[in-house]
Parts: sequence; structure tokens; C-alpha cells
Amino acid sequence: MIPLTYYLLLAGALFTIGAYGIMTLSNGIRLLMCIELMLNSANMNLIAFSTHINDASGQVFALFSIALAAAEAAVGFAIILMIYRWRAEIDIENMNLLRW
Amino acid sequence: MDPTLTAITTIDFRMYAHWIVLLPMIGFLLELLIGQYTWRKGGMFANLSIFGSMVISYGCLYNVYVQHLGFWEYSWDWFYPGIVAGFTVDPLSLAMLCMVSFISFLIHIYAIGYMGHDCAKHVYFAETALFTGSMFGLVLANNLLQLFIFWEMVGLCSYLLIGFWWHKPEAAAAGKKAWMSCAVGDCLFLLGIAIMYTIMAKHGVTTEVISFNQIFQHLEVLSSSVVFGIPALTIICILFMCGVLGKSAGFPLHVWIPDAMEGPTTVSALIHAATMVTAGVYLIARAFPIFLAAPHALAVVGFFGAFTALYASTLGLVVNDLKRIFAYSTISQLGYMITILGCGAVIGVAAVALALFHLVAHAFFKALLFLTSGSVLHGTSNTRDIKEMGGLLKGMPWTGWTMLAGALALIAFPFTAGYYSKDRIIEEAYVYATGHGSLGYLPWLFLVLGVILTATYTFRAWYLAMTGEPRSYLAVHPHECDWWMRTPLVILAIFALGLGLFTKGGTLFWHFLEETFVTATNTVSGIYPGIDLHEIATLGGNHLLEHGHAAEISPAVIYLPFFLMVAGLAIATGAYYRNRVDMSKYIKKENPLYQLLWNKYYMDYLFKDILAEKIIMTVFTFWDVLDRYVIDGVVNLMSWITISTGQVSRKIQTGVVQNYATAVIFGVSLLVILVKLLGGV
Amino acid sequence: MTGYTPLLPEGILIGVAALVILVGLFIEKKKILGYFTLIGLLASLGLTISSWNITTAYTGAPFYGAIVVDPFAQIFNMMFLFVGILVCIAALDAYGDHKNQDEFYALMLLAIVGMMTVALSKDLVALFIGFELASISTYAMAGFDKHDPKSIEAAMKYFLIGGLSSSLMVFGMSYLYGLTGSTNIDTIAAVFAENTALIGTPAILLAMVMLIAGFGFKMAFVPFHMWAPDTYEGAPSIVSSLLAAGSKKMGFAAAFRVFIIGLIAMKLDWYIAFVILAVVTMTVGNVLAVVQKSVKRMLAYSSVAHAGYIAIVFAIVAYPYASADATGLAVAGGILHAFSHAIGKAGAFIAVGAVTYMLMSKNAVDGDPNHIDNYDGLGRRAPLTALLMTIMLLSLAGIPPTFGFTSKWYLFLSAIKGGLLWLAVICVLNSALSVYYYAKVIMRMYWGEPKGDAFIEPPMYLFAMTIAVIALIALFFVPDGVYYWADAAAHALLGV
Amino acid sequence: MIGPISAIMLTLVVGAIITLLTNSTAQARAVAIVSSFIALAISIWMFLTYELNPVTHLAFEEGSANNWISSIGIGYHVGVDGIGLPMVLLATIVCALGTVYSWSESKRPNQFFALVLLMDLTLIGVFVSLDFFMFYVFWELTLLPMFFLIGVWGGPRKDYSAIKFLIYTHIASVIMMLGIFAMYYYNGINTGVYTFDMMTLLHSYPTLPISSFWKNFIFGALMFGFIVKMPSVPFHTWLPDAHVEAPTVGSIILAGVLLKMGGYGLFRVLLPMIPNASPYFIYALALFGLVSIIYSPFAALAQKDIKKLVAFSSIGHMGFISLGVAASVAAGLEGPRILAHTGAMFQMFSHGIITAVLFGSCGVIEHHTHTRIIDDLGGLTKKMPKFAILMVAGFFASLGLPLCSGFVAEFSILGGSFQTLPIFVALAAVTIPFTAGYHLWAVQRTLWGPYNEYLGDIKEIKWYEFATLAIWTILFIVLGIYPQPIFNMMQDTATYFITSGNILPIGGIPI
Repeated sequence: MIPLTYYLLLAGALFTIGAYGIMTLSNGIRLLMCIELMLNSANMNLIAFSTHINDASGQVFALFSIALAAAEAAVGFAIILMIYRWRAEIDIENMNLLRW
Repeated sequence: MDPTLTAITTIDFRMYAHWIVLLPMIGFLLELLIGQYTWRKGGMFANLSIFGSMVISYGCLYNVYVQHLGFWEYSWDWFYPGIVAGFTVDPLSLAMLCMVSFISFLIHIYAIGYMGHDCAKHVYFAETALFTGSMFGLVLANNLLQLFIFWEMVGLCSYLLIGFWWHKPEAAAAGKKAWMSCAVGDCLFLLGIAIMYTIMAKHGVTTEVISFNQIFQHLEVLSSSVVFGIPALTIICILFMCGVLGKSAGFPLHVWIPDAMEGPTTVSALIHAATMVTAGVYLIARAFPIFLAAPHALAVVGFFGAFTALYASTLGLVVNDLKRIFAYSTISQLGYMITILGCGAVIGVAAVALALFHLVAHAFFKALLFLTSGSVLHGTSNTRDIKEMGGLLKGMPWTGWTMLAGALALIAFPFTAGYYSKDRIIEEAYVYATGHGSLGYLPWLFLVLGVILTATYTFRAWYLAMTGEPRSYLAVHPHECDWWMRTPLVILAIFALGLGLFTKGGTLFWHFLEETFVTATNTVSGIYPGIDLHEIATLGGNHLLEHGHAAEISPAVIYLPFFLMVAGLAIATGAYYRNRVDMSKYIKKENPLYQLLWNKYYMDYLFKDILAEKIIMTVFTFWDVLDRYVIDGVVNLMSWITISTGQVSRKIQTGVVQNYATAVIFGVSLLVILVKLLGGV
Repeated sequence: MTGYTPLLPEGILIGVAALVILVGLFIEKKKILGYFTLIGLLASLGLTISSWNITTAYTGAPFYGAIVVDPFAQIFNMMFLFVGILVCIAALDAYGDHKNQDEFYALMLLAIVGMMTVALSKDLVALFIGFELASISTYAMAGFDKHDPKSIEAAMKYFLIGGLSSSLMVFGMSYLYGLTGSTNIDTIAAVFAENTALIGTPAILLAMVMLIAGFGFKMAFVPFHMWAPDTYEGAPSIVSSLLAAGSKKMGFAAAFRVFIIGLIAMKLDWYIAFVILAVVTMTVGNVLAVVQKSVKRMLAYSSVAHAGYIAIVFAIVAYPYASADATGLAVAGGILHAFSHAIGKAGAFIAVGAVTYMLMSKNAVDGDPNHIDNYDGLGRRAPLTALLMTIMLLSLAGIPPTFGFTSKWYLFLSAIKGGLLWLAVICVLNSALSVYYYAKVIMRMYWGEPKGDAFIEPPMYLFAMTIAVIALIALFFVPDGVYYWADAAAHALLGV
Repeated sequence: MIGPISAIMLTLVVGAIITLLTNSTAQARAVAIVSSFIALAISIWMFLTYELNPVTHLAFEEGSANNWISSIGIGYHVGVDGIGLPMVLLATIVCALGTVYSWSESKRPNQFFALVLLMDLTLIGVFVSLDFFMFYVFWELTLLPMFFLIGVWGGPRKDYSAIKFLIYTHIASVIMMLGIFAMYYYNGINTGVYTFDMMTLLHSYPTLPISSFWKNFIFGALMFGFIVKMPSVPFHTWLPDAHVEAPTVGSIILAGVLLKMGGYGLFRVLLPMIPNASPYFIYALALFGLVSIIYSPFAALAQKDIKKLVAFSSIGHMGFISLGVAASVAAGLEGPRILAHTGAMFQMFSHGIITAVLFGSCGVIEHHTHTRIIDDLGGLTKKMPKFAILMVAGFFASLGLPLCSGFVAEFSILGGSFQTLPIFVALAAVTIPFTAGYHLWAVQRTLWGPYNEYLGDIKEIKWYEFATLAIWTILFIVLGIYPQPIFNMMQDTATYFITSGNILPIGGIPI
């Protein structure tokens, strides 16, 4: 049986990678993926904890969060699609009409 | 006896004293509002109201002097308990009242002719009426506050009348100068009143706190008070003295009087010779016991007065403006009065009597001199420089001869009014000197020197104006004034020459006046007992002589002034009538003494060019900078800092979403650190 | 009261949303759906107000205590519904002839349901669900003008930062769950109460800070605020008003529940966090609002600043020396200020929308329709709009006679009562500074020179603004009712 | 049954609303004049039937504590006493005549007159409030009408001035608000009653056991709010700008009544708190007053704009108020203290009237010659002799000429203050010549001297300007000769304040 700490470390690593990605990348899709990554790291935590203290609600939480992540991704793709229609690219670094 | 006359004699005019003040005020309003639609476009109400005041004044005199109804004082509570409006009828106020009302009335008559052609005549008469009323109020006041109020009101009228020809810049400037010079004194006078109120209150006085008789009753206790470590009474008297210097044109606040000659000559006669400028003398006379009870106060008064007397008379020597010559002589004569009041430290209430007698005499002959010079201006279309006159006596005999009468009185020619008033003053100054060591001789010395100078400059003016050949075409055919103006001249001349004789050489006057403080005063509520001036004097470290001291003075001293006067007269005659001496040898720019006098000892330069324009204006500019750029600058700086901070820091919002994410994540990390460090305590 | 009747308001909204979508598929004249939505919202509001002081905890099936109906939830629901009504009325003009307006109404209803769920939820799961429901609907709404690049960009930024912060939030929640073994806020509180060793452990601190970040994104605390100005500026005005007035308050509802109930045991830790955040937020918001040239962006920054004012509630509650009635007054004041800010800010954004609408209708726009220059002389071009907007700005500035003044009075009074003088001083100085930029707009409206002739003012916009203004002024004169409600909410929250 | 105070407020509210709905100068003017004169009539009626309640020492009291927002103890509670009623009278007089003065206002007349009425309303509200919430609400509300008056009808730099006026005084008010809060809180925890009722708070305040920090904070915060409004140097810089840009009637109300709010606060709020205050605050108050008195003439003489000159003059005159108040609460004999205190109160009324004439004159000059720069004027007497009389009267009243109300006030302050603050009084007295100086300077450069022909052919003063200025002039002259009606009313209240024991161990000359 793998100790809890490993899961947590892995989740933390995933979370950090996602965060790093969001800070550095500029492609819309990749950003979306980074967010998913972070969400999933959180889900991983939840599941790990729930098995650790064998309590179901964590897994329920994870399920909900997966579903919501899907919905979020849907909206996200819609938005990125709009961006593509408008600029024929999804490189969002160049989008700074709104600033200062 | 005529029943109506008996009816009049049964009237107690003292009960109507307040009408003396109110009538001219009403006259003022009527003149201002409807005056220009009345007889001769104004002047009627003023003359009538002042005539009314005069009648009441002489009625009061009759009551007190002939019927011996006693002194009378009555007052109403004003806005605060102990602060009253009141009127006092005693020899002091009566002497002033009768003089002021009479002369003012004559001058108003004169003005009907003199201002005949002025378009704003009703305003002029309104202002003079207001002035006269205020002067009555000042004289009748039974308390310091009321006296100060009317003191300021006469100042206002003086300002307005000097600047009556407002379109002349110099007239407006002169008015302002007059007010400013007085204001310097007046603020200190007001401070003195405030101190007096305070210490009276400290001693538990609650009724009529600052009315004179009340103060006199409490002098013993007051003399123990100390302000800023100095006896309170001395401070108060010094402050009053500052007010006097302003109003009575004492050195160094005298500078406004010569400029004040920009006003109509009647104004000069009424305000700057006969009445207003004497208010200062009257104040000291009225508050005499306080000065007597205050250590060193009277000495200050005496020395300032004497110095002013000499100082002004030297200036009179070189001026060429006829009116200004008389203006300087006014300053100098006021100096005589103030000096003798200072000598009161030795001779007591007699000083008041002497001062007032000289005041009245001076009022007559100085008013006469001014009116005559006014008539000269009138007749020679406003020539004021005596160098451009000459030989006017032929053209305007009435004016010339009456002016001679006035001049003789001024130089104290025997048996004129001035002779009786001034020479006694000089004697008493000598008496004072004998009591006060070598330094005590200074006032007397100044006064006697003043005599010779007075004679010189007076007759310099008269000779240059009246005798010799006309020195300008304006002076060739002067036209004599009309009867409106002539009558007052004659009447005044009679009094200038005869006042001394009418009053048995002034003795009647003196004996009447000497009752002033020592006799009880009746009031509605009760009676103020007379005060013993000898005790009062000891409070101030003075001790009064008994009467009949004049005998000890050697005749040399007594007759000295007469000989000096003759000498001065001789000099003037020699120089300007017989022209034995060529004055142009002395009157030239190279002569430093002449320079000094011509520039009035550089006093105007000091006040106007140095103080007013250099120093004060610099201060103002500096002040403006301070206000604009320092105090307001701080405020604007704050707003500038805020806005520029915003302008700079808004750039952080780059608009690139990754940076926002970065901010979020770094915010989290930072917050974790901070919470770890600071939290949990 | 038992059963689900207390949840009827939310039920109605969900039903209406479904109906709107379905009917929208078939009919052409869709404006009727707007009125239908409005009726639904009104009914829901009526129910909420009528049952303002009930308290129902759903223990046992089927919510496992995840949902609780108490005055605290009700007053926030009332706020959301009120804002929703304003937005819906304005939408009747804004999207009256838009071909997909039914989606707008549906999304708005769902967003409101999500917010209400957050206010009702006493369990992290339910809270998260409501949170996401509101967020996702509003992501879509922010990009509703899909031909306006700004709107798209706004949606994009909102979405990305929203996603980031929701993942932060879940991550924090996961640790919380892991360390306390429950997702129920009461249980969490209980665990902390008995097991004090947990307090201050790094993991908990991390979880707490991540929760702060997650909620702070909605509440727009500096430095989690940077999306807010852009999104509020770019999104359609009425959507901005929903965001600024609705979902911002949702963040506060969540934060109140989680921190003041769940994490009250470690208040000394979040005291520091919230004090720093409050001061920085209000200062940054005001200073940056001062220099804005776009009125909409200025309003965005001002709502950041207002978040800072409300955040002092946490500081006061956590302040060790604050007395009980001080904390009660603080929470009540915070809720009141949230309410006044919701009305004022919603109305102000609607006013901005009205101006844009009027400019568009004259197609007299050069560049940014929200630029301050377009407001010159509005007092003469559109007198009613200008007057109403002025009053709402005064309310935001906290100048009587408006509810904004009263709520600030309560809030700052509680700061003094709690003994945090220095915080109160910072607050009042900030609010005095804020007067500057509100007054700037008023000046331009009333003594700028009009650039053109008079407008025809859109009736529904006016109607919405009028409701808001009437509410603001009426609540100034009779704040007692809503105060007692907020007081009950505070007691429900603090459990005293 | 509503009492007179509510009646005044209702009249003005209704009047303002109706005025806003009119659409021509004539209509707006008519409505405004009618309603403001009704308010004036009511206040005069109050003045005539004024009778103090011996217990509360109030008159025309309405409402009670905590009857409005009972949750935190806020009530609609109004009433007046010997200082409040004269202030109400002043506000109604100045605003009523102000509406007449601005007879020919043609720019947005309905808004203009409505704002004047609102100004009147809010000022009266400040003077009658007996509840800190109401007091503060009205205190803040006064900002708005003045802000709009300056902004819409103002001069070239109106934006700067309006915003400066708003922010500057608003900051002062919010600080004051915190002071009120602290007072409320400490009263609550010590007495158990949480209320904003002024009378309750002020009555219990002196006995509250408060830490010296909070004591100083409360007093300092309130004092700061008041002296900024008065204004006192160095917090005065908003005033000249506001005056220079404001329309004439705005300046008249601003200087005539709005500044009095600060002084009123000293009497109504600060004074009862003094027993619990540190003596240094009294010195500070006196110092602020003295500095203002000394500062104003120097600053005034440097001005080019006659309106700014007049603005600085009112700074100096308000300085006398704080000086008198400070002196009147120090240890000493009651007689002079009451005199000083009453003098300070009377100065509030008298300055209100006199300054109205001054600003009215500036307005006339601007309206007729289209300039206010003193150097461009001169010899106006030639064209407008009637106006010259009024302006001279106003300026001399302002420099403290006897037989005008200003002298009564200043003498009372100086005479009453000397016993406790001798040095201050001496310094204040010696600045009188400077005050006289700039007044005379202005008059000389404006009215006397040769007429400046560049001004063209200007007309004599308009009848409505003449009428208003003349009424104010008559008023201050009558009050200068017969001040009893108002002075004694104030004196009763002053006696009540002083004898209720606000003794502090400061000052006093050795006797």
C-alpha cells in the first residue's frame, strides 16, 4: 500500500506544473489543459484522502468536480472558439485591448 | 421778568443732554436722505440740528454754572451688565460742549457760503453733522467704551471728510493715512479699555464697570493690580496715551495732519484744528485721576507733549503751504496742552483747567486762522502757496485783519486769548520743573523755545500772504468772501482777541473747571462723592502742591515768554516784512538744517517709503507666497502624489492574462509566508 | 417549517430557466420570455422575503446537512434576486431584440441559482457546486456580445483566472477535507475546536490561503482582482452589474460561511491575512480608480475598493479584543454594505449601459463609448439618467441621503466599536478619496458642455435605475427592517 | 402636529421641488422667494415667541431620542437654544435675501434657486439637529448644493475649486465622524445606552471614565472637523478658492452661514465636552484663533482680487470666535468669561450679516464692471454713488467700526478674554490696524480716485441689489446700536454653558 504522502506529493507536483504552465504558456488550449491539470491534482488529493480516512464524501466531491471540470472545459472551448473566429489564432498573449 | 424767559430758566436742560448727541444724528440722516432737495441743496438740517444742540449745551451750562444745580450723570444698561451708555454733565464736558457747539455752528454757517458751489453739498453737511454729533457723544460719554465708540466715529467722519473730494487721489490717500495713523493708537487704546474692564471686574465691580466715576472710586484698589509684571494703571495710561498720540497728532503719529489739509478748509477748521484733534487732550483730562494714580504715566505725557510742541513748530518754519503752516501750529499747540496735563503731576486739577482753557482759546483762534486761509483759497482760486500770494490785505481786508487777530492770539500777544492761556502753561511747566530735577526742565525749555518759533512762523505766513506785492497773477485781484463767511470770521476774531478778557484773564474758567473731580456728581441711582486728588496722587508716587505757588516764581521766568514772543515777531518782521535779511541765503538745498526741516525730519519717508512700502509690502508678498505655495502647496502636493501614484501603478495592469495568473499565484505564496510569519500571535 | 418549501425560490428559478430554454426553441418573439423571467424572479423574491427569518437545517436525507436555510442565506438570496430583477429589467431594453436573448435569461437565472446555492450551502461540496454553477454561467454571459472583441477578451480573462482560482479553491478544500475528515463546515469547526494541534500547521495555512484566494477571486481582493477591471469593462454592462453586484457578494457569502463558521478557530491567522488584504484592496482600488478615464473601468475599480471596505468585517470578527456586540454589528454592517453596494453598483453599471445604449442608438460613438468625455453635459442630454446615476454614485461615495451612507455608518461604527481605530481611519480616508472620482463623473455630467442634442432615454433602463434609486433613498430613511434582518443573519452566522 | 422647525424644513423641501419643476427665471424666482420668505417668517415668529424649557434648556423641541433608527439609537430630535435660534434666523435671513439678490439669474434658473433653497434647508438642519446622526447627515448635505453652485455657476477654475471644497471639507467631516463614533461607543459601554442623541451623549460625556488616548482622540477629531469648517489657518486654503469661483449668492451663503457651522459646532458640541478634555486643546483652540486673526490681514493685503481679499477677511473674523470660546472656558471670573463667550456667539451672527454685504458688494462690482481685479477698478463712486455708500458701510463694519454689530462682538471678545488669555488678546488687538489697512486699501482703490475710463459707462446698482444690501446694512447698524435682542438671548445660553462648570486650570493674569 502506497503511503498517502506520495499521492500528495504527486498531486502537489501536478498542481505546480499546472500553475507554472498557466504563468508561462500562451496558447489557449494549453492553458485550458493546465487548468484541468490543477483541478485533477485536487481531485487526486480528494480521492487519496478519502481512501486514507475511508470516508466516501471525498470521492463524491471528486466526481462532482470532474463533472464541473467538463462543463467548464466546454465553456472554455466555446470562448477559445470565439477568439479563433475573431483573430484566427488562439495565442492569447496578444490580447490586451483591456488594460491599465 | 419775561414769563417765557422764566419758563426757560426753569427747564433742567441736563435731563436732555442726550438730545445734544441725537439731534445732529437726526440731522445727518435727514441730510443724507432728503438734504439735496431742500434749501440751497443741503445744509439746512445740519445747521438747525447743531443750533439745537448748542441751545441745550448752553442751557446745561446755565443750569450748572449759574443755577448751581450740580453735576449730573445718567446712564442706561447697554448690551451687557455693567456696560452702559451714559452721559455726564460736569464742567469738563460743559466747557467742551459749549466750545464745540458754538464753533461748529459758526463753521457750518461759514460752510453754507464756502461749499456753496459743491455738487455733493448735502453729503458734506451730513458728514459734518454726523461728526459734530459724534464729538458731542465723545464729550458727554461717562464711560470709556462710549468714549471710544465716538472716538472712532469722529475718526470715520475725519476719514470721509478728508477724502470728501474722493476723485483726487491724494485726498483719498490722505484720508487713509489719517485713519491708519489713528488706528495704530486706537487699537492700543481699545486694549487699554479691555485691561481696565478686566481689572475692574477682578475687583468685583459689576455696575458701570468702565465708567469714569466708578473707576475713580476704585483707584486705590486698582493701583494694586499688576499686568505683565507692570502696574496695571501705568500700562493702561500708556495705552491711552498711544490713542491720544494718534488722535491729537502727537509725535510720532502726527504725520497725518499735514496731509489732512487735502480736505475742504472748513473741515480742516472744524476737525483738524478746533474739535476732533482736541479729543485726545480731552481724554487725558477726563481720565486725569487715573493718570495721576498711575506711576510715571504723567511724566510720559508731559515729555511727549513738550517734544511735540517744539518739533512741530520747527517744521512750521519752512512750509510754504498756508494751511500746512497752521496745521503744524495746531500740532504744536496741542503739544502745549498735553504738556500741561503732564505737569498735573505737580499742580493737580489746575492742569486740567489750564489745558482746557488753552484748548478753548486755541479752538477759537485756530478755527479763525483756518477759516481765513480758507477764504484766501476761496478768493484766489485755491492758491495755497504763500510764495504765490502777497498783498492780499488790499483785496480782502476782512480776511486779512481777522487773520491778523488770529495770528496775534496764536503767538500769545498780550491781552489776547492765547496770552492768558499759554503763558500760564509755561509758568506751570516751570513749576513742574522745579519739582523734578534737571531733567524736569526739558518740557519747560521746549515750550519756551516753541514760543519764539511760533511767533516767527505765524507772522512769516501773515506777512508773506497779506503784505508786500502780489507774487502771482492769481493774487492780483483776490475777491473778498460773502457775508455767510464773513460773519463767522468776525465773531471768531472777537473771541480770539477777547476771550481772556471776558473770563477775567481765564480765572472764571479755571475756578469753574477746578471743581471737576473734587465735587460730587449726582446720578439717578445715587451720588458719586468727589475724590481727593492728593490721596490719588500719592498712589502714583506724585505729590501735589498747594495753591498760590506761582508767587515763588521769579518774574524773569514769568515774563520770559513775552520777550521771546517779541523776539520771534521781530525776526519775522525783519525777514519778511522789512526784508532786512535775505532769507534765500538760508533757504537753499545746501543747508543741511533746511534739508532736515524741509523733509520733515524724514518721518514721512520713514513711515511711507521704508515702513509701508518696503517692509510691510515685502512681508505681504512673502505672505502670499507662503499661503499659495507652502500651505496650499501641501494640499495640492497630496493630490498630486495620489494621482501620479495611480498613473504609475496602473501600468501593472498589463492586460496580459498570464501576468494576472502570476499575480494570483505569487499573491498566494506571499500570503502564506506572511501568515506564517505574523499569524497565530 | 419542514420539507423543501423553503427551497421553493430556487426551485422556481430552475423551472423558469428550463422553460425559457425550451420555449425559446419554438417562438420567435422572445421578449415575452424576459417578462416571464421577471415574474419568476419576483415570485422568488417575494417568497424569500416572506420567509426571511426561518431556519431550516437539512439533516438526514437527502442533503446530508449540506443545505441550510437561515436569515443569512435569505438576505444574500434577497440581494441576488434584487440584482437579478434589475438586470432582467435592463436586459429587456438591452437585448429586447436579440435573437438569442432566451439564453441570456436562462444563464442569468442559473447564475442566480448558483449564487443562492452558495449562500445556502453549509458543505464544501455544495458550496463548490454553487460556485461553479454561478461561474460557468457568468463566463458565458461575459462573452455574450460575441461580435465585440472586448467582450470576448473579457470572457477569456474571466474564464482563465476563474478556472485557476477555482482549482486553487478545490485544492485548498481537499486539504481541509483531508485534515479534518469532513466537508461539512460545522463538523470542520467542531474538529478544529477539539483538536487544536491542527491549528497553524503548514498544510492548514496553505489550505486557508488557497480558500482565501479562491473566494478572493470572486470578491476581487488585491492581488486576485486583476481580472475584474478588464472583465467589468469588456463585458456587456448589465453583465458587469450582475458580476459586480451578484457574484462578488456570492464570494462574500462563501467567505463568511467558511471562515467565520468553519475556520473561526484559527482566526488569529486569517486576521492578519484579511487585515492586509482589506487595506491593500481598498487603497489600490481607490488610487487606481482615480486615474481612470473610462467610467465603466472606474466603477470596476471602485467595486474593488468596496470589497476592501467589506473585508474589514473579517478583521473585526477576528480581532481578539473585539466585543461580541462589535462582531455582531460588524457582520451586520458588512451585509448591509454589501447590500447597498449591490444596489448602487448594479444601478451604476446599468446607467453606464444606458449611456452606451443611447450613444449606440445615435451611433455617435467614436472609440470607447464608456469614455468620460461621452458623459459631458449628460445632465442636459439625458436628465433622468444623469440624475439617477448621480444619486447612485453618491450612494457609492457614502454621501447622504442614501443607503450607502447608512451602511458605511454601520460598518465604520463597528470598526470603532471593535477597537480598530487605525483601520477605521484608513477606511474613512479612503472613502473620502473615493468621493473624488465619483464627483468627477458628476461634474462632467452637470457642467461639461454637451456634445450633441438630447437623447431618447430607454424606458426599461430608466425603470431599473429608478427602482434602485428608490431603494437606496427609502433604505436611508427606514433602514431598521433590513438592519434587523442583517442582525438576525449575523447571529445565525456567529451562532450567538 | 408639526412644530415650527419641521415646518421650515418642509416649506423649503417643497419649495425646492417646485422650483426645480419651473422652467423660467420668473417662475423659479417667484417660488423660491415665496418659500424662503415663508421660512424667514416662521423663524422670525420663533424668535419672537422664543421661550426656553428650564429643564432641557431648549426651545421648540421636537421628536425624541431613538425614534428614527432605533436599532443603533438614532432619533429625529430637533430643537434650538440661544445659539441655535439666532443661527437659524441668520440662515433664513441670508438665504431669503440671497434669492432676492440673484433676481436676474438667467442660467438654469430653476436649478439655481432650488439649490439655494436646499442650501438654506441643510444649514438650518445643522443648526437644529439634536442627534449626531442628523447633525452629521446635514453637515455632509451642505456640501452638495454648494458643490453644484460652485460647479455650475462658477468661474474659470470652478472644477478645481469645487472638488477641493468637496474633498477637503469631506475629509474633515469623516474624521469628525470617527470622533462621534468613539463617543457613542464609550458612552454605550459605560452607561449601557447606545444612542446618538446629542443631549444624552454630551450630558454624560464629562463623567465618562475614558483612557486619555481616546479622550484626546474624540476631542481632537471633533475639533478638527469644526476648525476646518470655520476655517482656521492652516486649514483655510479651500475657502479662498471656493469664494473666488463661487457665484455671488453662493459666496454670500458660504461665508455668511456655512462657515458658522464650524463655530456652531464649537458651542453646541465641543463646549460641553471640555471638562473632560486636556487643557492643551484649549490652548490649541486659542492659538488657532490667534493665528487666523494675525494671518488674515497679511494674506488679504497681498490679494489682487477683491473677492479673495474679502474671503481672507472672514478667516480673521472667524478667528475671533475660537479665541473667545477658548478664553471663555478657562479658569477665571464668570462675568468676563460670559462676556467673551457671548461675544463669540454674537460674532457669528454679526459676521454673517456683514460678510453678506461685503460679498454682495463684490458681486455688484463684478456684475457691473465685469472685473474683480482691484487694480482695474477705481472711482466707482462717480458712476454708482448709492452703491458707494453701502460698500463703505460694509467695509467699515467689517474693520470693526463702532455702532456696527461687529464692534460689539469684538469688544466683548477682547474685553472678556483678557483675564484668561492676556497675551493672545494683546496680539489680536495690535493686528487691528492691519485689518483696517486692507479694508481701507480696497475701498480707496475701488471707490475713490479718478474713474477708470476703461470700464466704460457702467450703470448704477440695480434695485434688488440695493434693497438686499441696504437691508443687511440696516440690520448690522441696528444690531450695533441695539444688540440686546440677540445678544441677551445668546447671553442666557452662554451663562448656562459657563455656569454649568467648564473650568480649566489655564491662563489668568496675576491680580
